[in-house]
Amino acid sequence: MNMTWIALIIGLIMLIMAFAAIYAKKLAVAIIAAGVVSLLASILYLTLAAPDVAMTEAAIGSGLSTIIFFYAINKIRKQSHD
Amino acid sequence: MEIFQLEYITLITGGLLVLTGLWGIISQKNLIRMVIGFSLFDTGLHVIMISIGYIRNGTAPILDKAVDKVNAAGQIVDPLPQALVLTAIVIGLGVTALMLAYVVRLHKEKGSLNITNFKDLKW
Amino acid sequence: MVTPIFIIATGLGLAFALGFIPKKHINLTGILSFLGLAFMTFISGQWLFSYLGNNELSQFIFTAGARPPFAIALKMGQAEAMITLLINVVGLLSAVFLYDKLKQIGRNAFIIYLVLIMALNVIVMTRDLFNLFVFLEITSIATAGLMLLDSNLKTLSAGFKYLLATSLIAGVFLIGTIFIYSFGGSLFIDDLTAIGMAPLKAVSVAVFLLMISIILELKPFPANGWGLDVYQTANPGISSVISGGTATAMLFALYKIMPLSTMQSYDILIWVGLITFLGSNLMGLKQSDARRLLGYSSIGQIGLMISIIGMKPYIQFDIQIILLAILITHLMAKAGFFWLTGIVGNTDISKWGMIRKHPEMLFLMGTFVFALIGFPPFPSFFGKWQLIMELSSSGHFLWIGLILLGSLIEAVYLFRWLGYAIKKETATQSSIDIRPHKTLPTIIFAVFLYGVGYLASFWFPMGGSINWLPLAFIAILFALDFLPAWIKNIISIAGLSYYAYQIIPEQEGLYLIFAFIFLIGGILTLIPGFTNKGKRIGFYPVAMMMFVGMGMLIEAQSMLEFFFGWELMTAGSYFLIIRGHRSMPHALSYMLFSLGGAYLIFAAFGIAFAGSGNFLMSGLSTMGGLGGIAYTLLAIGFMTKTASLGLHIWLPGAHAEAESDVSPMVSAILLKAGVLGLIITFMAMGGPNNEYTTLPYVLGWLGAITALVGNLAAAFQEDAKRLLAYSSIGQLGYILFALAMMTHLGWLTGIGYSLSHFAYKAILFMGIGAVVLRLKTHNMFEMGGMIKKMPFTFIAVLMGIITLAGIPPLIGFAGKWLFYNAIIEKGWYFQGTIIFFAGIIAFLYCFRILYAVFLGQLKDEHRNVKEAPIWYLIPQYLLLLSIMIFSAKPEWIFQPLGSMLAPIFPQGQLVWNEGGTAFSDIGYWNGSWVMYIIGIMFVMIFAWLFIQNRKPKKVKQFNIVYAGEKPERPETTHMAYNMYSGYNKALGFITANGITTFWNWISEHVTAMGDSLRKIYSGNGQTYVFHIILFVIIVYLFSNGGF
Amino acid sequence: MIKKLIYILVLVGAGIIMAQLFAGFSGSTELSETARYYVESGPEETGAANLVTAVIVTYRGLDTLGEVTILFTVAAIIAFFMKTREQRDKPKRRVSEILTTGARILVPGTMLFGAYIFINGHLSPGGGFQGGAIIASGFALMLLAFPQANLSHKTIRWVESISGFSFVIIGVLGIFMAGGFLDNSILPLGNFGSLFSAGAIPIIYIFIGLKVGAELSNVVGHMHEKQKEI
Repeated sequence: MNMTWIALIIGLIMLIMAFAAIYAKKLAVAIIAAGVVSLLASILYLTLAAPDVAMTEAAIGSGLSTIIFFYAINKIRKQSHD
Repeated sequence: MEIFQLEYITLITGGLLVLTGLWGIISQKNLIRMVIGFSLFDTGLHVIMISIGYIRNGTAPILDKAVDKVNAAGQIVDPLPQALVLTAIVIGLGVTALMLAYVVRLHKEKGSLNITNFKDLKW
Repeated sequence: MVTPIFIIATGLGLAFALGFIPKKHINLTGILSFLGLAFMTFISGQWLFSYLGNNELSQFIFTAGARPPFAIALKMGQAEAMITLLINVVGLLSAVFLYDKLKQIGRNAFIIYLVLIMALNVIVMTRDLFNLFVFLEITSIATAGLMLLDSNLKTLSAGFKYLLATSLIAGVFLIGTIFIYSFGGSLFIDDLTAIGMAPLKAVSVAVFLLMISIILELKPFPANGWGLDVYQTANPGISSVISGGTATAMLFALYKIMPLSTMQSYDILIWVGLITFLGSNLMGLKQSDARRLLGYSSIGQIGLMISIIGMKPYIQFDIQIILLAILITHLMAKAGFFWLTGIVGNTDISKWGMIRKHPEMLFLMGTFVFALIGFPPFPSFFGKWQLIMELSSSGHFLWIGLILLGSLIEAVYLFRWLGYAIKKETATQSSIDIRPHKTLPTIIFAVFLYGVGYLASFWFPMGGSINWLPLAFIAILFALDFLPAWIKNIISIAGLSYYAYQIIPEQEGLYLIFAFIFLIGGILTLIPGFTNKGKRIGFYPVAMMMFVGMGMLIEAQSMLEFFFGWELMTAGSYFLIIRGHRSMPHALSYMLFSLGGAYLIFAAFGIAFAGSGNFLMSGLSTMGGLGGIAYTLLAIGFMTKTASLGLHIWLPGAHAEAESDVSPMVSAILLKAGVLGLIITFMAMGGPNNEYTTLPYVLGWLGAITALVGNLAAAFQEDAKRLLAYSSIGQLGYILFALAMMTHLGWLTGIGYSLSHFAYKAILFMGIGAVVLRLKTHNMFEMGGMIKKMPFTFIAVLMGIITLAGIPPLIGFAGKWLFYNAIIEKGWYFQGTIIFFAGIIAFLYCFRILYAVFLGQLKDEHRNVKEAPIWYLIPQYLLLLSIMIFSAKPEWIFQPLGSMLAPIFPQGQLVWNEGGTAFSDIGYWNGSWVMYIIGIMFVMIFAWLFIQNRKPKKVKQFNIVYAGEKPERPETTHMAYNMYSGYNKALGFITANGITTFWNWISEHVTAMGDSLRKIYSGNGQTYVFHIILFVIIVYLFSNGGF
Repeated sequence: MIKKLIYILVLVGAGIIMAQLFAGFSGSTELSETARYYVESGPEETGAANLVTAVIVTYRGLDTLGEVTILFTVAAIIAFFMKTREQRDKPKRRVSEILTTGARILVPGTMLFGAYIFINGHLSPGGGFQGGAIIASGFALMLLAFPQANLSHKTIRWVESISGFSFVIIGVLGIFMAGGFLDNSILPLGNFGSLFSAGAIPIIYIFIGLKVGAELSNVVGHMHEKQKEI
């Protein structure tokens, strides 16, 4: 029962974060919000007895993916300045 | 059947994430936000998949002292969806990275991130 | 045997290993890639070979030492071997085509290319759903990468849309997959089909998602904007891989997962496929970008194949074979076509006239167009044939209609394009890239198409009975096209003579008559060809194609052979017609009417097959319950060739603008193929007293009106050849009318007319053609006085006119006499009056052409005109001789004809006495005596005139007596100009171009519809994503009848 | 506004379809036949304690090969975009001392950690992908700290190629020496639960780890370098 409540709360936060990721004014915020969704997802995976997936999601979904997003917007910013 | 179960909660969360992602893709004009929408869509899919593989009160599919070979079948969750999701996550990263690379190049060509500006091909 | 795993190992291992090779050794990279692709091709080839030889069972290849469903298994059966072979061949050849491009981009390009081809192979072979997902993703990523071979804004935005769409589609597939696993406990397709999942709603939804996502990968209309952009912008080499390789693999994947679903889902495929086929082709109508057009066509064809997969439950014949035939054709023709767009280098289809400078490229293009439309001898012809027959047997006429309609629409834009290439003048500089690595793959596929067509004929019932020898002859003629025209002319005449020698002796009855018209006529009309200097590139093969096609009509035992011959003839005549000056639009409309007609015939054959259960021509007489419809379809179909009113608008232009020696071929001979068809139809209906009385009655009226309108329009023409062309419409109206009477005398008249029309129309077109050749104009008001310069031609034309007009003593009069006898006997007085009136009008144009061309004054600029070339005169006089003989001894022809008809129409025969006098119920007539008497009268009158007019007054050239009227334009001074303006005022309304307007209206509206349809492709990638989601929902709603 | 409404309606439709799918799912309480096989025969057949690893590397090795291929392809494609790269001299960006020092300590540690994860993939959670991703993160960190670091594409490429090629070769060896493509029992299965066990799984996972690490680093590197592009 405990786990279920945790999952419910995490799920709610994930959805809020997902909307934040779509509607955040600043792109950087949006990207971070998307990263948070991934991170929360990895917690969900842990509760679902999937440590391997949780690790992957944390490393890739919220880690690398976010980095790449940031590289991309950095790059775009540079392009618009020129 | 009771809906208030771990796997249902996560399943529905995943489903809503998928829809949110779709919403992001079709409602946002900004290319980067569309890609974010796609990555949400992907995450939602993965959550759904893991939920499907969950066995009530199961443990991780790793055999060790706590879970021995003989009784494992009754204790652990389904390893297959986990394996699939692992693959899918990496694929998702690949696709996202490629999309972003495209976005960067598109921006370079036209100086805009608005998808409505890329309508050179039609009819 | 090399295990198919090595396809993967080679593709991937090589892709990874290419990284070891330093950048500067790019050629080594390239060579290794080719070797890898070739090895992959070899593996699938040898598997296919082993299946073909030994009928082995399909093999599963297990990975990881465990059996499925626990580990991923691949399957290599006959179908898989075939499909992977096709994909690998396209991959290999496209790599050759792309060689310089790949090399320019470097190692990574080769790597991605290898990965793509490997992934397509796995999509075909894998039996595991998730594995399918992984390789779908690889395909879409690799494709998105290869889009960048030509890196510009367009490819970038197309690539992004593609990536977005396919990733989303893959996501849908993934949802379906995981739920299937949840419900079925397995990912192994064969397992899932074997255990059969619970009939739950959720299960069917999961299967639906799998199916719809594969369908989406196949770019169904209208959720396919992203796919079109890719076709349009990708390098042609890549487009050909997408169209040939990717689509093939996806189709196979669809075929593979269909057993998971319910029967209902098959219907979804049918409708999605058919709507795609129609919609896509409609939108192609207004498209001017070559590659996008090919994209539309590709999507359409793939839609057709989707629907065929869906038709599996309704078809008894092995669906794989039908699919394969259509698939191979589409794959090779489309890949070849895409390469061709890379070779030509201009994507505006109206600029493709530049291709003319390279006839061999034109040949390739023609091959691809005809293959795509499904003409013989290409495999799709047989595939479509069997498909229509099967659908007809199971009573699905709506689908048949949609398929044929879609094919016709596809033909519109492809033939318009081909027309541009053959005829349209273009100012653009030629920039055709004929480096061997570009042309070689294209040529290989064109050759393959013919070869596979030959093989494919043996896959289908009755296909084996097709006589391929004449087609081989045509192929040889194509190969010998570099020779001078006269050599080819000799070869052609010799070949045709041999063919005639082979078939004519075997014929009897009416077929003999038509065999004679088609083949002997063919030989005669080839003779004028000796006047041509130079090479006359492309003429002989297509002329032979037409004659051989007509020969096959005669030879045909089965409906398949008949249709084969019919289509071959249509193709050949199209090329003959389009050769003419200014013939582009006429050839197009000729082709469209012919195809439309051919499809009606096709559908009727389908009904006959359904009714009789066999393919023999005799099956036409056992139609079953749909006989009335079938015979109507047949009649309309054949009337497109005889150019009956309403279906005639192609004829005047096509015949008039054709080359001088082509006009007699297409007028005197080709039209008779339609007559033969009508005769076959009427015979199948069951002779004089059949149950279908309405059809002949309506056709009788139609024939009468056609005769009137044709003759009237002929009288108002300024163009000599156009006059003759309209006269053909009128004459064919007589024939239709006569045949429709369904009496002995009627048929005697009709067939007699067919023979005499053949003779005199050949004479007239050759005669007038020779005049046109000499004077370089068609306008009668620019002619005159040719009697002095071309007396021999004049005599021939005069005799031809006399025959035509039915003036005694020549055989035309016999025709008239028979005709009125028949009409009176039948009691069709109203129609008869019209025919009679039409006959009077015929005098008007007969006089006009004789007068305006040969009599009157010689124009100044024509002083040095010579007599027609001897090669024109020889056949004319040969024909004239036969007219004379039969005029003198009509019993020689009418008596045997009568006995041929006796078995069909035993009542109302002519009775002949010893002296050659024919007795009907109403009167009698003796051809020889008529000849003698008229001869004597002629001599007397001529003598009298000669004596009276020994001193005729010569009128000066410009001494025109116009009673104070000032001529506005020079031609108005010519008597022949606007000769029958008075009649025109009185009767011209009959010839008003209402019918042309009607057809124009139809074509405009269809085009406009296509144009407004394609507005959904706004170019916005986001909209396309929305289309995809919407498509899923709408199809879901339809298949479920709600949520 | 109407457009938005249509979009919402369509998403509701999609939601209904998905809900129908979910409705058929009744939380599982026991393993499917396939999963049962993995649990019961997996340890014997593959010798791996981590069943997810056993599935990924062995039973569904072809998927994994495909997945590695995807990353490889993506890296190659992103390299396409780099075709126009020209100069490398850019004004130095100021990087804080803390970051560089931190990175000096963290980067080798991260890399080692990544390696540890993929070497132990058959025993504990984690494996080639996670390890590879961690290595790539380390790499990204390094680029952050030392933007001028001249990452050797050549080295990365060699690592990528060797590991990928070896993966395929090991797979092919499976055909000849064991039950089929990618069968891990070409090497002795060893002592269940120990580091040197599970046949070829650790080797394959090492290659996967190296390859994924190299590919992701390549992607990161390219995305990073693109900043210098203009």
